[in-house]
Amino acid sequence: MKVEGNTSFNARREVVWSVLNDPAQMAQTMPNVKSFTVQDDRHWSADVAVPLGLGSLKMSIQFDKTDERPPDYAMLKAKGTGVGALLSMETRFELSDAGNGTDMKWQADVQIAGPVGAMGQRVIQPIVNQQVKQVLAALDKQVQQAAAGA
Amino acid sequence: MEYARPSTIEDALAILGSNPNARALAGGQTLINVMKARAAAPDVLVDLNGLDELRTIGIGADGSLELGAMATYAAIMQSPEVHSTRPVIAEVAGMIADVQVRNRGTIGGNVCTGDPTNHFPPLMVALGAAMTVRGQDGERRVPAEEFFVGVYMTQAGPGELLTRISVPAPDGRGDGFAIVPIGRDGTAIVHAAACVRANGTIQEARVALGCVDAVPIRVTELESRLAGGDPAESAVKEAAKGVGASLDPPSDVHASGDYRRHLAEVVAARAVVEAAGKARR
Amino acid sequence: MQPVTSAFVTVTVNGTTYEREVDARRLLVHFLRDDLDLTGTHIGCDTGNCGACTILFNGQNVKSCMVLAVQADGADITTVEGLAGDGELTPLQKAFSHSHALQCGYCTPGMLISATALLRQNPSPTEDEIRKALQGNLCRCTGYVNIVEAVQTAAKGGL
Amino acid sequence: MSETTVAPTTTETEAPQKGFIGINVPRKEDQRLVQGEGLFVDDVKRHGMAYVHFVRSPYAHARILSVDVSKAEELDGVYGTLTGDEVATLTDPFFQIAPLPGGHVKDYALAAGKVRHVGEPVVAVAATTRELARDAAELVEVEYEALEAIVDTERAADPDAPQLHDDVPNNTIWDGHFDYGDYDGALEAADKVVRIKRLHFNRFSSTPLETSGAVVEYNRGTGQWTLHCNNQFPGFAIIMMAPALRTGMDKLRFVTQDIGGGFGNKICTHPQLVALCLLSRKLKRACNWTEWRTDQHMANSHGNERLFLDVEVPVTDDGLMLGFRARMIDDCGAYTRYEPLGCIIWAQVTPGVYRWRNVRVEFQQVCSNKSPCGPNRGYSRMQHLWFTERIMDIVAQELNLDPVEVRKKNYIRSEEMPYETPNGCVYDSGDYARCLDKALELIDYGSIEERRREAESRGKLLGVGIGSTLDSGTNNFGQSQLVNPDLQFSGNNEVATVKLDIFGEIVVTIGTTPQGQGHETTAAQVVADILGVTPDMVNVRAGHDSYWNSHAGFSGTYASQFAVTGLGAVKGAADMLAGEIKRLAGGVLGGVPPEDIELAEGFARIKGNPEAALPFMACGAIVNANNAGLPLELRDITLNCRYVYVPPHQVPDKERKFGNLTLTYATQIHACVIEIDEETGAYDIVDYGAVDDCGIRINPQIVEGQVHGATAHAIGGATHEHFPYDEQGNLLTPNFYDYHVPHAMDMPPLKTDYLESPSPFTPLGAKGMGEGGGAGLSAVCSAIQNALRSAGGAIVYDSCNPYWRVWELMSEPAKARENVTVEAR
Repeated sequence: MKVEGNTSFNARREVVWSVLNDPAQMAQTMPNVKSFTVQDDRHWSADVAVPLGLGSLKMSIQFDKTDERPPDYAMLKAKGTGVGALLSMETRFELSDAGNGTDMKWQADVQIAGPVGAMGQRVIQPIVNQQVKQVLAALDKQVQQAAAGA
Repeated sequence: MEYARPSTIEDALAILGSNPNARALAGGQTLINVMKARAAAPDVLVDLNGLDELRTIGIGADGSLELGAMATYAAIMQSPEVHSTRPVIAEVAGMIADVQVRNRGTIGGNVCTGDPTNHFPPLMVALGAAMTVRGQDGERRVPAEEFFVGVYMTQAGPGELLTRISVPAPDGRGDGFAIVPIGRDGTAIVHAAACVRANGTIQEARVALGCVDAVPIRVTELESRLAGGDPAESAVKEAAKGVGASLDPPSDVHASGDYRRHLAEVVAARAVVEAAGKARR
Repeated sequence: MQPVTSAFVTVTVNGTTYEREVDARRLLVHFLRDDLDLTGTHIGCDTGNCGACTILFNGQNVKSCMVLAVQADGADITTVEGLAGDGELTPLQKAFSHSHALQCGYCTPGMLISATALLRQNPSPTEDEIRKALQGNLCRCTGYVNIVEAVQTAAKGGL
Repeated sequence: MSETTVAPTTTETEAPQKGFIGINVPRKEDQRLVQGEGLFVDDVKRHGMAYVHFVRSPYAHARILSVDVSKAEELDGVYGTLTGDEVATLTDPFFQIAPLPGGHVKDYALAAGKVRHVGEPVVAVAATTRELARDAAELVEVEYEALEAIVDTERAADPDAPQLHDDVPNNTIWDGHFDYGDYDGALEAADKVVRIKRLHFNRFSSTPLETSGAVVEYNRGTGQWTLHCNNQFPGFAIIMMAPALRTGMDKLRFVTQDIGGGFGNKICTHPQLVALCLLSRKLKRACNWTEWRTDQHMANSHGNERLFLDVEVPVTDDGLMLGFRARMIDDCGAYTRYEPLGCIIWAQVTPGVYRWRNVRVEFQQVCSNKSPCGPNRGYSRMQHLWFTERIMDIVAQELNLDPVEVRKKNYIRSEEMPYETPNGCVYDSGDYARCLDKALELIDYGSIEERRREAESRGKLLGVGIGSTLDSGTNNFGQSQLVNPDLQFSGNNEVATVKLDIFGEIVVTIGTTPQGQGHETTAAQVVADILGVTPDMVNVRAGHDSYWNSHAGFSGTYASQFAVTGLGAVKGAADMLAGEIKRLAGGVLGGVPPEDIELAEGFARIKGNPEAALPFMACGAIVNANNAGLPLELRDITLNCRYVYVPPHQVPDKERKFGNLTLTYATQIHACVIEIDEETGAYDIVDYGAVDDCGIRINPQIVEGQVHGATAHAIGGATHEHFPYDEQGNLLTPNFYDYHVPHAMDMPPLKTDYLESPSPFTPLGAKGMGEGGGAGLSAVCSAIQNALRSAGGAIVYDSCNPYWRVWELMSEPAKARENVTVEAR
């Protein structure tokens, strides 16, 4: 499933870039991170619990940055495994200046398989949309904090 | 997995509060299936079936319909209180799944599951219901519109329980519900609920759509176009035009996003026409 | 009451009272089939849709795959094995055979229980009421034609 | 090989007098089934039995890098595991029906090296309980390297598409050319040519309510496995399994009793059965496997998906269609378990019910990263017959021909029976036009236009549709040689034994594996009439057990043949027994010739002298327990008669792909009326008529039950039942949440009628039946197209039409119409 969109940040491109490429800051944007390990600046992993009303979905996710052109383009691959679900995601974003702020054009290709996928085909898209919204909101918060600190 | 069947709400809340991965078990008609698939694995299951106080259906002092969260669909279908106040709730309960599920499934479970195809979330939003959520620190009332947070997520958070749903007295308003299901009375593809006050013209309308987003969507644009307008079918259909364009519904095996946009307009209009027809002049 | 991982339950099934210790996560249908050896109650899906596991639970028809065995503590249950008393088939059972309302027979136990529940509540249902009452019981053999006819026959006083 | 096929010899054996044959005898099976006392596979229990759960692939296509079962095996209560590597060591790949290169497919009980569809079993885990086995399965660690998946049928054969199997280039399992009559001449003679770019037959399955399963025990002393299972074609399973397990056929004892529906979907369970054989031997205990519904949807047999491309139909001005040309691509999923037999089975009904003499087909079968296909009620013919009926309706619409008249014009006529089709099949009997008239009567066709106007006033578009099937039964397995000339299969057979025991008990065994077809009852009816008793007095053993030795190579219950092969065997054995009883009684009663003995009311008596009678009990006792006084010439009598029915088949002509491929061709003509909501595309079937002609009906009620059930499958398949996949190969309808099968409210009331055109080629004049549902699929598609005539005239191009598709046809009719062109000559 592909989701994409445009998001604007009220911060300079370098600030946004630095947040997006800092695993520790990115960890703040993810749902219920239980643990987070940075292998190097292109590889990190996280244990998360995606909250669902019926229970939360525990997953170990490995992130690999596969391509980047600082300070405006990067591509990330994520592979998650958990009981009942298998996640794979490919995300790209492209930053451009927009006045004093920054525009981010993003797209993600998300695949969910396993029993969770089987149970919830009809709700996966809304769930993904919702998680994306939350990640973007958290990202905006991180960017604001970074901009304030800068 | 552990299991507890508390006999008081306090005990239930205490257990729910003691483990973040504890879940309330109401009718179990969704949760147990999800557990079978191992798509969810709660550590503790807190069975609410021992809490008879949550099963009551009554009329409040202000004429509101007070539905205990553990009222089953079957009980709602047979309740004189429901029939005398908001009969649409009984009608909709009768469309859910099948007899066996209606014998065990509860209205609280239906709204707390928050599956986008569930019937009650849009209905409760359209009727302007209020949800009483209780935690160990006390209880609060959440308007239905704010209650639904996401797929399978509501304002009743970990450690909390939805205890009661209060539906305002009809006060002359009429209610309607329209659905396009898969087959007859099957899973919803799109549904809509409406609550209309009309007196020759539509004075006030509340309309909510289901299956077009993670949560029920109240279509305020349509509501304002309807206000003051003609309740005739053609006029309502005209007003419903454009509702689809404002939505971003999911695509799945049962419908494309575009088809849902189209159906949303059709069922919204049908629900409004039905509601207007039932409004007391 | 503190949470437990297993519990003793006392359940009356078809008039016999059983006491058993069950895991908290055990489904009632597995308890009936595997612990009590009442294999007449069948399983046809994992999602609560098919109704093959339908039983009477305190007089109401429910799907035993969506009830935990621990929840049945104190319950009075009737399964298909308990319908015919003393070998005499019920009017519904006779009508099912007479109208050829079963082929492979896999849905039949659940179907009979739902039909039994219907006729107790509504002794002379219309065809639409019968179909609505059996909506939760899938049959892949009969197209429901003869099942509806059998319920009508039983309602009209049987054979 | 002769130039034309000769029709099978007309059967002239003495027809049993009609006593119980032809009446609605209540089913023997019902007594146990209505009381929950049937014995289905998951009801079988053994001491210390292990419960098996399969770890399945979450990927549609991936290389298996590593499998680690150590954590699973450490879990308390786990008996052990079985991995793909073990399977690849202990067994050989299953025998392949396809010639090379399709025959290069290597198919094992568990994935070895690679997974090729989501849900493919990778590891088997056995534990003390079902839930523990699942717990342990979650601890199995499998590392995969994901590969690109191919799910699109049309793209599968592209040279750049990912390849599933080594040495199977272009994912092409089989391709072949079928050319009958003079297609070029027909094109020349046509006044108009109708062309249809693309028609698509959807993947779906009859999804029997009981999933697959088995309890397998291994006897270490004898090396024999006993498989209590619900496999519906043990003959086939054993042929597949014994070589794979490197054992003899007799080491696999198949036992079935009650089976909760099969519909073909329970033919290809041999991979799981092999895994259970290995596990039960390894763990030294009985192993139970009961498939989960979700697994059944993801990894059990699906019905074949088929594309019909570049269809061309030459038509004369008076509406006579001269044949057709098409390119067909059949998608069999990840493995060839029964395939590529589907590449020939359709040819049993090449022109459908029509007099089309000129046919040219390019047929190709591809594999893809989806669940393997297998027989599904109406196997391979349903797809093809749907195609013929789509041709009929589309041509009728484009040329403005009356859908009833044009059918009658093109139908094969009753006076032409037996009718040889262009590819040498011999339709035995039937009257299609009369069946159509009866079907139209059932739906009150005369009032359709009036009802159409009335529906319009309610915002509904009313449509009427017609469909047909030929339920071809009693396979000639020689057709397998048309896909692979090296195969050594032909003909067919079935076995029955009938014996008279010491106390006069009549016991019948059959090689079949019934799943609700009432074999115990109909067999008893046939035997009762021959032996002059009542069906109550005939004990037909329930189910199948290879220990009974009442089976043959093709034994099983599949492909519409019981009334011919099963009952043919029963009749043969009963006739033999009747002969023995008559000889015995004649001898005992003082040297009366057997032809002067009649069997009635449980006695063998001298005709015209009912006082001179020997009760069956005496017959049984004399032969079995008191035979010292028998004269020598009667001592060959055993009263235990085994008969193998072998239908009169011939080996087809491999060069020309020509010959009679089945013995009987039962007819179904269905008609239905639907109403489409013009605002939403949602629709209801409001009237339905089904007419069946399967020759002599042994038990009309059972026949009618089959008609109902097959129709329900057709309606499900035409409306909501489908197995769509996303681009990554995830099945989107993996259980009954999203896979909507018709429930009691969805099904319209079905009206039925019948015709009895006896088959001249079968022992009882009966024809196999039960798979005629395809008529309903066509009828629903036909009705939808008919309803849409006033809404832009879209053509229905897909076999499955959920509401969203109907809405698309309504809102963009031009898009669907682009699919069709008419060329005037």
